[in-house]
Amino acid sequence: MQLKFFGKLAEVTGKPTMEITSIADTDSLLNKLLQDFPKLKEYNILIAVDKKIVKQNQQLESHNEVALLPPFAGG
Amino acid sequence: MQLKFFGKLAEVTGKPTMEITSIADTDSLLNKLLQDFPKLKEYNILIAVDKKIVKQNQQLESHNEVALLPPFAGG
Amino acid sequence: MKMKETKKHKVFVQGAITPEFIAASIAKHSAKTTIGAHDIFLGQVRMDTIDGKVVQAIDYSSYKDMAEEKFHEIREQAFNKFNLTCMHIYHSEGLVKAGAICLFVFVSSARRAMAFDACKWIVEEIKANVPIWGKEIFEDNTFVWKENIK
Amino acid sequence: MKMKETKKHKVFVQGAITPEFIAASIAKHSAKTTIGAHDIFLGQVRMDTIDGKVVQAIDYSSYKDMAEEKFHEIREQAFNKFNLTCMHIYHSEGLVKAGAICLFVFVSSARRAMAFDACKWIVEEIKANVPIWGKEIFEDNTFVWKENIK
Repeated sequence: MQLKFFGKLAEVTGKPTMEITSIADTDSLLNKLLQDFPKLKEYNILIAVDKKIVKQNQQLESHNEVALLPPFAGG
Repeated sequence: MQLKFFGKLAEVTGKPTMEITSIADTDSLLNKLLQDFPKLKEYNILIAVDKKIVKQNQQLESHNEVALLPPFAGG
Repeated sequence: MKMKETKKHKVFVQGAITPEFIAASIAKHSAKTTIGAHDIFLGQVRMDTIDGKVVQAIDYSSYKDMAEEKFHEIREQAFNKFNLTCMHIYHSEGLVKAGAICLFVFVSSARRAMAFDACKWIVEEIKANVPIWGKEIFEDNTFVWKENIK
Repeated sequence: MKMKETKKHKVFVQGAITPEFIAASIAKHSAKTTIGAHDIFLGQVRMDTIDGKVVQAIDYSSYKDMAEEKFHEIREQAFNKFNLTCMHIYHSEGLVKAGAICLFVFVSSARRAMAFDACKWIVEEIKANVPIWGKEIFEDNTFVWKENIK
Protein backbone atom coordinates (compact mmCIF):
# COMPACT_ATOMS: atom_id res chain seq x y z
CA MET A 1 0.00 0.00 0.00
CA GLN A 2 1.24 3.47 -0.81
CA LEU A 3 1.34 6.13 1.88
CA LYS A 4 1.40 9.80 0.99
CA PHE A 5 2.71 12.52 3.35
CA PHE A 6 1.90 16.19 2.95
CA GLY A 7 3.12 19.55 4.24
CA LYS A 8 5.24 19.43 7.37
CA LEU A 9 4.62 15.68 7.79
CA ALA A 10 6.60 15.01 4.61
CA GLU A 11 9.44 17.03 6.12
CA VAL A 12 9.45 14.82 9.20
CA THR A 13 9.45 11.56 7.25
CA GLY A 14 11.89 12.98 4.71
CA LYS A 15 9.83 11.76 1.74
CA PRO A 16 6.39 12.39 0.26
CA THR A 17 5.53 8.72 -0.40
CA MET A 18 6.35 5.38 1.20
CA GLU A 19 5.40 1.75 0.51
CA ILE A 20 4.07 -0.26 3.43
CA THR A 21 2.75 -3.83 3.62
CA SER A 22 0.55 -5.84 5.99
CA ILE A 23 -1.04 -3.13 8.06
CA ALA A 24 -4.47 -4.14 9.36
CA ASP A 25 -6.05 -0.79 10.01
CA THR A 26 -5.52 2.96 10.41
CA ASP A 27 -4.83 2.79 14.17
CA SER A 28 -2.05 0.25 13.61
CA LEU A 29 -0.67 2.37 10.81
CA LEU A 30 -0.54 5.45 13.01
CA ASN A 31 1.15 3.52 15.83
CA LYS A 32 3.77 2.17 13.47
CA LEU A 33 4.50 5.61 12.02
CA LEU A 34 4.80 7.18 15.49
CA GLN A 35 7.36 4.46 16.37
CA ASP A 36 9.33 4.94 13.17
CA PHE A 37 9.16 8.75 13.29
CA PRO A 38 8.76 9.82 16.95
CA LYS A 39 8.81 13.48 15.92
CA LEU A 40 5.33 12.95 14.36
CA LYS A 41 3.96 12.98 17.94
CA GLU A 42 4.39 16.76 17.93
CA TYR A 43 1.82 17.21 15.17
CA ASN A 44 -1.91 16.92 14.66
CA ILE A 45 -2.35 14.29 11.98
CA LEU A 46 -5.40 13.54 9.86
CA ILE A 47 -5.62 10.28 7.93
CA ALA A 48 -7.41 10.11 4.60
CA VAL A 49 -8.29 6.76 3.04
CA ASP A 50 -9.20 7.02 -0.64
CA LYS A 51 -9.42 10.81 -0.18
CA LYS A 52 -11.95 10.64 2.68
CA ILE A 53 -10.94 11.73 6.19
CA VAL A 54 -11.12 8.80 8.61
CA LYS A 55 -12.37 9.66 12.08
CA GLN A 56 -12.49 6.18 13.61
CA ASN A 57 -10.28 3.16 13.13
CA GLN A 58 -10.76 1.70 9.66
CA GLN A 59 -9.64 -1.58 8.03
CA LEU A 60 -7.05 -1.12 5.33
CA GLU A 61 -6.64 -3.08 2.12
CA SER A 62 -3.75 -3.04 -0.30
CA HIS A 63 -5.67 -1.07 -2.95
CA ASN A 64 -6.39 1.83 -0.57
CA GLU A 65 -4.72 5.19 -1.08
CA VAL A 66 -3.70 6.35 2.38
CA ALA A 67 -2.58 9.91 3.10
CA LEU A 68 -1.24 11.56 6.25
CA LEU A 69 -2.26 15.22 6.44
CA PRO A 70 -1.33 18.07 8.77
CA PRO A 71 -4.06 20.64 9.62
CA PHE A 72 -5.33 22.41 6.51
CA ALA A 73 -4.27 25.98 5.80
CA GLY A 74 -5.91 26.97 2.54
CA GLY A 75 -6.96 30.51 1.64
CA MET B 1 -38.77 77.87 2.83
CA GLN B 2 -37.90 75.59 -0.05
CA LEU B 3 -39.42 72.12 -0.27
CA LYS B 4 -37.77 69.39 -2.32
CA PHE B 5 -39.65 66.37 -3.65
CA PHE B 6 -37.94 63.21 -4.81
CA GLY B 7 -38.76 60.08 -6.79
CA LYS B 8 -42.43 59.30 -7.23
CA LEU B 9 -43.42 62.14 -4.87
CA ALA B 10 -42.09 64.68 -7.40
CA GLU B 11 -44.31 63.00 -9.99
CA VAL B 12 -47.37 63.51 -7.80
CA THR B 13 -46.66 67.18 -7.10
CA GLY B 14 -45.59 67.74 -10.68
CA LYS B 15 -42.39 69.57 -9.66
CA PRO B 16 -39.18 68.78 -7.76
CA THR B 17 -39.13 72.01 -5.67
CA MET B 18 -41.75 74.34 -4.20
CA GLU B 19 -41.63 77.51 -2.08
CA ILE B 20 -43.78 77.58 1.04
CA THR B 21 -44.17 80.21 3.79
CA SER B 22 -45.38 80.27 7.39
CA ILE B 23 -45.48 76.62 8.23
CA ALA B 24 -44.92 76.03 11.96
CA ASP B 25 -43.72 72.45 11.98
CA THR B 26 -43.35 69.21 10.01
CA ASP B 27 -46.79 67.84 11.01
CA SER B 28 -48.50 70.99 9.71
CA LEU B 29 -46.44 70.79 6.55
CA LEU B 30 -47.47 67.21 5.92
CA ASN B 31 -51.15 68.01 6.55
CA LYS B 32 -51.03 70.91 4.12
CA LEU B 33 -49.36 68.81 1.43
CA LEU B 34 -51.89 66.00 1.83
CA GLN B 35 -54.68 68.57 1.37
CA ASP B 36 -53.07 70.13 -1.70
CA PHE B 37 -52.05 66.77 -3.22
CA PRO B 38 -54.51 64.12 -1.95
CA LYS B 39 -52.74 61.45 -4.04
CA LEU B 40 -49.76 61.71 -1.63
CA LYS B 41 -51.88 59.72 0.87
CA GLU B 42 -51.13 56.61 -1.18
CA TYR B 43 -47.40 56.81 -0.40
CA ASN B 44 -45.08 56.31 2.52
CA ILE B 45 -43.38 59.66 3.01
CA LEU B 46 -40.23 60.48 4.96
CA ILE B 47 -39.42 64.08 5.84
CA ALA B 48 -35.81 65.25 6.03
CA VAL B 49 -34.96 68.59 7.66
CA ASP B 50 -31.47 69.78 6.82
CA LYS B 51 -30.72 66.28 5.48
CA LYS B 52 -31.72 64.47 8.68
CA ILE B 53 -34.77 62.21 8.77
CA VAL B 54 -37.37 63.60 11.18
CA LYS B 55 -39.25 60.97 13.16
CA GLN B 56 -41.32 63.22 15.43
CA ASN B 57 -42.94 66.58 14.82
CA GLN B 58 -40.27 69.28 14.50
CA GLN B 59 -40.43 73.11 14.44
CA LEU B 60 -39.51 74.59 11.08
CA GLU B 61 -37.68 77.82 10.38
CA SER B 62 -37.28 79.63 7.10
CA HIS B 63 -33.62 78.65 6.70
CA ASN B 64 -34.37 74.91 6.92
CA GLU B 65 -34.00 72.69 3.88
CA VAL B 66 -37.03 70.42 3.89
CA ALA B 67 -37.27 67.36 1.66
CA LEU B 68 -40.08 64.87 1.07
CA LEU B 69 -38.75 61.40 0.32
CA PRO B 70 -40.35 58.14 -0.78
CA PRO B 71 -38.89 54.86 0.58
CA PHE B 72 -35.27 54.43 -0.42
CA ALA B 73 -34.35 51.96 -3.14
CA GLY B 74 -30.59 52.17 -3.54
CA GLY B 75 -28.37 49.33 -4.65
CA MET C 1 -19.77 59.41 16.97
CA LYS C 2 -16.02 59.73 16.86
CA MET C 3 -14.84 61.50 13.71
CA LYS C 4 -11.71 59.69 12.63
CA GLU C 5 -11.43 61.41 9.31
CA THR C 6 -13.38 64.24 7.75
CA LYS C 7 -12.42 63.79 4.13
CA LYS C 8 -15.47 63.12 1.94
CA HIS C 9 -15.06 60.19 -0.42
CA LYS C 10 -16.62 60.34 -3.86
CA VAL C 11 -19.28 57.63 -4.06
CA PHE C 12 -21.43 58.40 -7.08
CA VAL C 13 -20.32 57.13 -10.46
CA GLN C 14 -22.07 58.18 -13.68
CA GLY C 15 -23.71 55.10 -15.23
CA ALA C 16 -22.61 51.49 -14.65
CA ILE C 17 -19.60 50.47 -12.55
CA THR C 18 -17.33 48.54 -14.91
CA PRO C 19 -15.36 45.34 -14.19
CA GLU C 20 -12.20 47.28 -15.15
CA PHE C 21 -12.93 49.86 -12.44
CA ILE C 22 -13.35 47.04 -9.91
CA ALA C 23 -10.09 45.40 -11.06
CA ALA C 24 -8.20 48.69 -10.71
CA SER C 25 -9.60 49.10 -7.21
CA ILE C 26 -8.50 45.57 -6.23
CA ALA C 27 -5.03 46.10 -7.72
CA LYS C 28 -4.48 49.25 -5.61
CA HIS C 29 -4.78 47.13 -2.46
CA SER C 30 -1.78 44.94 -3.19
CA ALA C 31 0.43 47.60 -1.56
CA LYS C 32 -1.54 47.25 1.70
CA THR C 33 0.17 44.13 2.96
CA THR C 34 -1.58 43.92 6.33
CA ILE C 35 -4.77 42.97 4.47
CA GLY C 36 -5.62 39.27 4.51
CA ALA C 37 -9.25 39.32 3.39
CA HIS C 38 -11.44 41.39 1.09
CA ASP C 39 -15.19 41.10 0.83
CA ILE C 40 -16.77 42.70 -2.21
CA PHE C 41 -20.49 43.15 -2.72
CA LEU C 42 -21.78 43.97 -6.19
CA GLY C 43 -25.36 44.91 -6.96
CA GLN C 44 -26.37 44.03 -10.52
CA VAL C 45 -29.47 45.29 -12.35
CA ARG C 46 -31.89 42.38 -12.86
CA MET C 47 -33.97 41.95 -16.01
CA ASP C 48 -37.12 41.46 -13.92
CA THR C 49 -40.50 40.92 -15.52
CA ILE C 50 -43.14 43.18 -13.97
CA ASP C 51 -46.77 42.84 -15.16
CA GLY C 52 -45.54 41.18 -18.34
CA LYS C 53 -42.94 43.83 -19.17
CA VAL C 54 -39.19 43.28 -18.99
CA VAL C 55 -36.84 45.71 -17.21
CA GLN C 56 -34.14 46.99 -19.58
CA ALA C 57 -32.34 49.42 -17.26
CA ILE C 58 -32.61 51.37 -14.02
CA ASP C 59 -32.30 55.15 -13.97
CA TYR C 60 -30.89 56.10 -10.54
CA SER C 61 -31.49 59.46 -8.90
CA SER C 62 -30.77 60.66 -5.38
CA TYR C 63 -31.08 63.49 -2.91
CA LYS C 64 -27.38 63.87 -3.53
CA ASP C 65 -26.29 66.16 -0.68
CA MET C 66 -28.04 64.00 1.88
CA ALA C 67 -26.89 60.76 0.22
CA GLU C 68 -23.24 61.86 0.36
CA GLU C 69 -23.65 62.80 4.01
CA LYS C 70 -25.19 59.38 4.75
CA PHE C 71 -22.45 57.52 2.87
CA HIS C 72 -19.92 59.44 4.95
CA GLU C 73 -21.70 58.52 8.20
CA ILE C 74 -21.86 54.85 7.19
CA ARG C 75 -18.14 54.97 6.49
CA GLU C 76 -17.33 56.51 9.88
CA GLN C 77 -19.58 54.07 11.71
CA ALA C 78 -18.12 51.08 9.88
CA PHE C 79 -14.58 52.06 10.91
CA ASN C 80 -15.76 52.45 14.51
CA LYS C 81 -17.69 49.16 14.61
CA PHE C 82 -15.28 46.90 12.71
CA ASN C 83 -11.54 46.48 12.60
CA LEU C 84 -11.03 47.41 8.95
CA THR C 85 -7.95 48.32 6.95
CA CYS C 86 -9.98 50.14 4.33
CA MET C 87 -13.35 50.39 2.68
CA HIS C 88 -14.83 51.89 -0.47
CA ILE C 89 -18.39 52.42 -1.63
CA TYR C 90 -19.44 53.28 -5.18
CA HIS C 91 -23.03 53.72 -6.37
CA SER C 92 -24.27 54.52 -9.85
CA GLU C 93 -26.29 57.58 -10.77
CA GLY C 94 -28.18 57.83 -14.05
CA LEU C 95 -28.81 54.95 -16.40
CA VAL C 96 -27.53 51.40 -15.72
CA LYS C 97 -28.55 48.65 -18.14
CA ALA C 98 -29.76 45.22 -16.99
CA GLY C 99 -26.76 42.97 -16.33
CA ALA C 100 -24.50 45.88 -15.34
CA ILE C 101 -23.21 46.75 -11.86
CA CYS C 102 -24.83 49.61 -9.89
CA LEU C 103 -23.32 49.15 -6.40
CA PHE C 104 -19.77 48.21 -5.38
CA VAL C 105 -18.90 47.85 -1.69
CA PHE C 106 -15.30 46.86 -1.00
CA VAL C 107 -14.15 46.05 2.55
CA SER C 108 -10.65 44.93 3.55
CA SER C 109 -9.40 43.60 6.85
CA ALA C 110 -6.57 41.53 8.29
CA ARG C 111 -8.93 38.58 8.78
CA ARG C 112 -12.03 37.34 7.06
CA ALA C 113 -14.64 37.43 9.84
CA MET C 114 -14.48 41.22 10.12
CA ALA C 115 -14.55 41.74 6.37
CA PHE C 116 -17.69 39.61 5.98
CA ASP C 117 -19.54 41.22 8.87
CA ALA C 118 -18.65 44.76 7.84
CA CYS C 119 -19.54 44.32 4.17
CA LYS C 120 -22.97 42.93 4.98
CA TRP C 121 -23.62 45.66 7.56
CA ILE C 122 -22.62 48.40 5.10
CA VAL C 123 -24.87 47.07 2.32
CA GLU C 124 -27.86 46.90 4.69
CA GLU C 125 -27.14 50.46 5.91
CA ILE C 126 -27.01 51.75 2.33
CA LYS C 127 -30.31 50.10 1.44
CA ALA C 128 -32.00 51.39 4.62
CA ASN C 129 -30.61 54.90 5.03
CA VAL C 130 -29.35 56.43 1.80
CA PRO C 131 -31.87 58.49 -0.23
CA ILE C 132 -31.51 56.88 -3.65
CA TRP C 133 -34.30 55.85 -6.01
CA GLY C 134 -34.46 53.97 -9.27
CA LYS C 135 -36.84 53.95 -12.20
CA GLU C 136 -37.10 50.48 -13.70
CA ILE C 137 -37.42 51.18 -17.40
CA PHE C 138 -39.17 48.80 -19.82
CA GLU C 139 -38.71 48.23 -23.55
CA ASP C 140 -41.58 50.62 -24.37
CA ASN C 141 -39.94 53.38 -22.27
CA THR C 142 -42.59 53.21 -19.55
CA PHE C 143 -41.25 52.67 -16.02
CA VAL C 144 -42.07 51.74 -12.45
CA TRP C 145 -40.26 52.90 -9.31
CA LYS C 146 -38.02 50.19 -7.90
CA GLU C 147 -38.86 48.83 -4.44
CA ASN C 148 -36.23 47.13 -2.32
CA ILE C 149 -36.57 43.64 -0.87
CA LYS C 150 -33.81 41.65 0.83
CA MET D 1 -26.25 14.38 -1.41
CA LYS D 2 -28.13 15.13 -4.59
CA MET D 3 -25.80 15.34 -7.59
CA LYS D 4 -27.09 18.22 -9.68
CA GLU D 5 -24.12 18.30 -11.96
CA THR D 6 -21.12 16.08 -12.30
CA LYS D 7 -18.84 18.35 -14.29
CA LYS D 8 -15.64 19.09 -12.37
CA HIS D 9 -14.70 22.76 -12.29
CA LYS D 10 -11.07 23.77 -12.46
CA VAL D 11 -10.19 25.48 -9.19
CA PHE D 12 -6.39 25.62 -9.00
CA VAL D 13 -4.61 28.52 -10.65
CA GLN D 14 -0.82 28.61 -11.00
CA GLY D 15 0.50 31.52 -8.90
CA ALA D 16 -1.47 34.63 -7.93
CA ILE D 17 -5.05 35.34 -9.05
CA THR D 18 -4.89 38.64 -10.94
CA PRO D 19 -7.35 41.55 -10.79
CA GLU D 20 -7.77 41.16 -14.56
CA PHE D 21 -8.88 37.54 -14.08
CA ILE D 22 -11.41 38.71 -11.49
CA ALA D 23 -12.67 41.47 -13.82
CA ALA D 24 -13.12 39.00 -16.67
CA SER D 25 -15.06 36.70 -14.36
CA ILE D 26 -17.35 39.56 -13.27
CA ALA D 27 -17.87 40.66 -16.88
CA LYS D 28 -19.06 37.18 -17.91
CA HIS D 29 -21.97 37.49 -15.49
CA SER D 30 -23.57 40.48 -17.21
CA ALA D 31 -25.37 38.05 -19.51
CA LYS D 32 -27.01 36.35 -16.50
CA THR D 33 -29.76 38.90 -15.98
CA THR D 34 -31.57 37.11 -13.16
CA ILE D 35 -28.61 37.93 -10.89
CA GLY D 36 -29.15 40.86 -8.53
CA ALA D 37 -26.28 40.37 -6.08
CA HIS D 38 -22.72 39.08 -6.17
CA ASP D 39 -20.57 38.47 -3.12
CA ILE D 40 -16.87 38.05 -3.77
CA PHE D 41 -14.34 36.94 -1.18
CA LEU D 42 -10.65 37.47 -1.88
CA GLY D 43 -7.86 36.07 0.26
CA GLN D 44 -4.70 38.18 0.07
CA VAL D 45 -1.24 37.11 1.28
CA ARG D 46 -0.26 39.19 4.33
CA MET D 47 3.27 40.44 4.95
CA ASP D 48 3.12 39.10 8.51
CA THR D 49 6.09 39.40 10.85
CA ILE D 50 6.83 36.07 12.55
CA ASP D 51 9.65 35.95 15.14
CA GLY D 52 11.11 39.12 13.66
CA LYS D 53 11.09 37.91 10.06
CA VAL D 54 8.78 39.27 7.36
CA VAL D 55 6.73 37.01 5.09
CA GLN D 56 7.51 37.67 1.41
CA ALA D 57 5.33 35.04 -0.20
CA ILE D 58 3.37 31.85 0.40
CA ASP D 59 4.12 28.67 -1.52
CA TYR D 60 0.87 26.69 -1.74
CA SER D 61 0.73 22.92 -2.12
CA SER D 62 -2.15 20.49 -1.86
CA TYR D 63 -3.24 16.89 -1.93
CA LYS D 64 -4.62 17.80 -5.31
CA ASP D 65 -6.91 14.85 -6.09
CA MET D 66 -8.57 15.08 -2.70
CA ALA D 67 -8.71 18.91 -2.83
CA GLU D 68 -10.49 18.85 -6.18
CA GLU D 69 -12.95 16.29 -4.85
CA LYS D 70 -13.60 18.48 -1.79
CA PHE D 71 -14.06 21.63 -3.89
CA HIS D 72 -16.58 19.71 -5.97
CA GLU D 73 -18.46 18.57 -2.84
CA ILE D 74 -18.53 22.12 -1.47
CA ARG D 75 -19.93 23.31 -4.78
CA GLU D 76 -22.68 20.67 -4.79
CA GLN D 77 -23.57 21.34 -1.17
CA ALA D 78 -23.67 25.11 -1.71
CA PHE D 79 -26.14 24.71 -4.59
CA ASN D 80 -28.29 22.44 -2.41
CA LYS D 81 -28.19 24.72 0.65
CA PHE D 82 -28.54 28.14 -0.99
CA ASN D 83 -30.59 29.51 -3.85
CA LEU D 84 -27.69 30.49 -6.12
CA THR D 85 -27.50 31.41 -9.78
CA CYS D 86 -23.84 30.52 -10.00
CA MET D 87 -20.63 30.16 -8.05
CA HIS D 88 -16.92 29.93 -8.77
CA ILE D 89 -13.95 29.05 -6.61
CA TYR D 90 -10.30 29.66 -7.55
CA HIS D 91 -7.31 28.88 -5.33
CA SER D 92 -3.64 29.44 -6.06
CA GLU D 93 -1.02 26.70 -6.20
CA GLY D 94 2.68 27.51 -6.08
CA LEU D 95 4.14 30.85 -5.17
CA VAL D 96 2.01 33.91 -4.34
CA LYS D 97 3.77 37.09 -3.25
CA ALA D 98 2.63 39.19 -0.28
CA GLY D 99 -0.10 41.59 -1.42
CA ALA D 100 -1.35 39.25 -4.15
CA ILE D 101 -4.63 37.26 -4.21
CA CYS D 102 -4.58 33.51 -3.43
CA LEU D 103 -8.31 32.72 -3.06
CA PHE D 104 -11.28 33.98 -5.09
CA VAL D 105 -14.80 32.87 -4.16
CA PHE D 106 -17.55 34.34 -6.34
CA VAL D 107 -21.21 33.74 -5.50
CA SER D 108 -24.19 35.14 -7.41
CA SER D 109 -27.86 35.13 -6.52
CA ALA D 110 -31.08 36.97 -7.29
CA ARG D 111 -30.98 38.67 -3.89
CA ARG D 112 -28.23 39.70 -1.52
CA ALA D 113 -29.05 37.69 1.64
CA MET D 114 -28.38 34.36 -0.10
CA ALA D 115 -25.18 35.60 -1.74
CA PHE D 116 -23.74 36.78 1.58
CA ASP D 117 -24.66 33.62 3.48
CA ALA D 118 -23.39 31.30 0.77
CA CYS D 119 -20.07 33.09 0.24
CA LYS D 120 -19.23 33.03 3.93
CA TRP D 121 -20.25 29.37 4.23
CA ILE D 122 -18.12 28.37 1.23
CA VAL D 123 -15.00 30.17 2.54
CA GLU D 124 -15.36 28.47 5.95
CA GLU D 125 -15.80 25.08 4.25
CA ILE D 126 -12.67 25.60 2.16
CA LYS D 127 -10.59 26.56 5.20
CA ALA D 128 -11.90 23.59 7.22
CA ASN D 129 -12.07 20.78 4.69
CA VAL D 130 -9.76 21.24 1.72
CA PRO D 131 -6.25 19.74 2.02
CA ILE D 132 -4.12 22.76 1.11
CA TRP D 133 -0.99 23.96 2.89
CA GLY D 134 1.21 27.00 2.58
CA LYS D 135 4.86 27.70 3.35
CA GLU D 136 5.28 31.29 4.53
CA ILE D 137 8.61 32.26 3.02
CA PHE D 138 10.89 34.92 4.54
CA GLU D 139 13.48 37.21 2.95
CA ASP D 140 16.27 34.79 3.85
CA ASN D 141 14.42 31.90 2.12
CA THR D 142 13.64 30.15 5.41
CA PHE D 143 9.97 29.37 5.95
CA VAL D 144 7.28 28.34 8.44
CA TRP D 145 4.10 26.41 7.71
CA LYS D 146 1.05 28.69 7.67
CA GLU D 147 -1.62 28.09 10.32
CA ASN D 148 -5.19 29.26 9.80
CA ILE D 149 -7.07 31.48 12.21
CA LYS D 150 -10.44 33.15 11.56
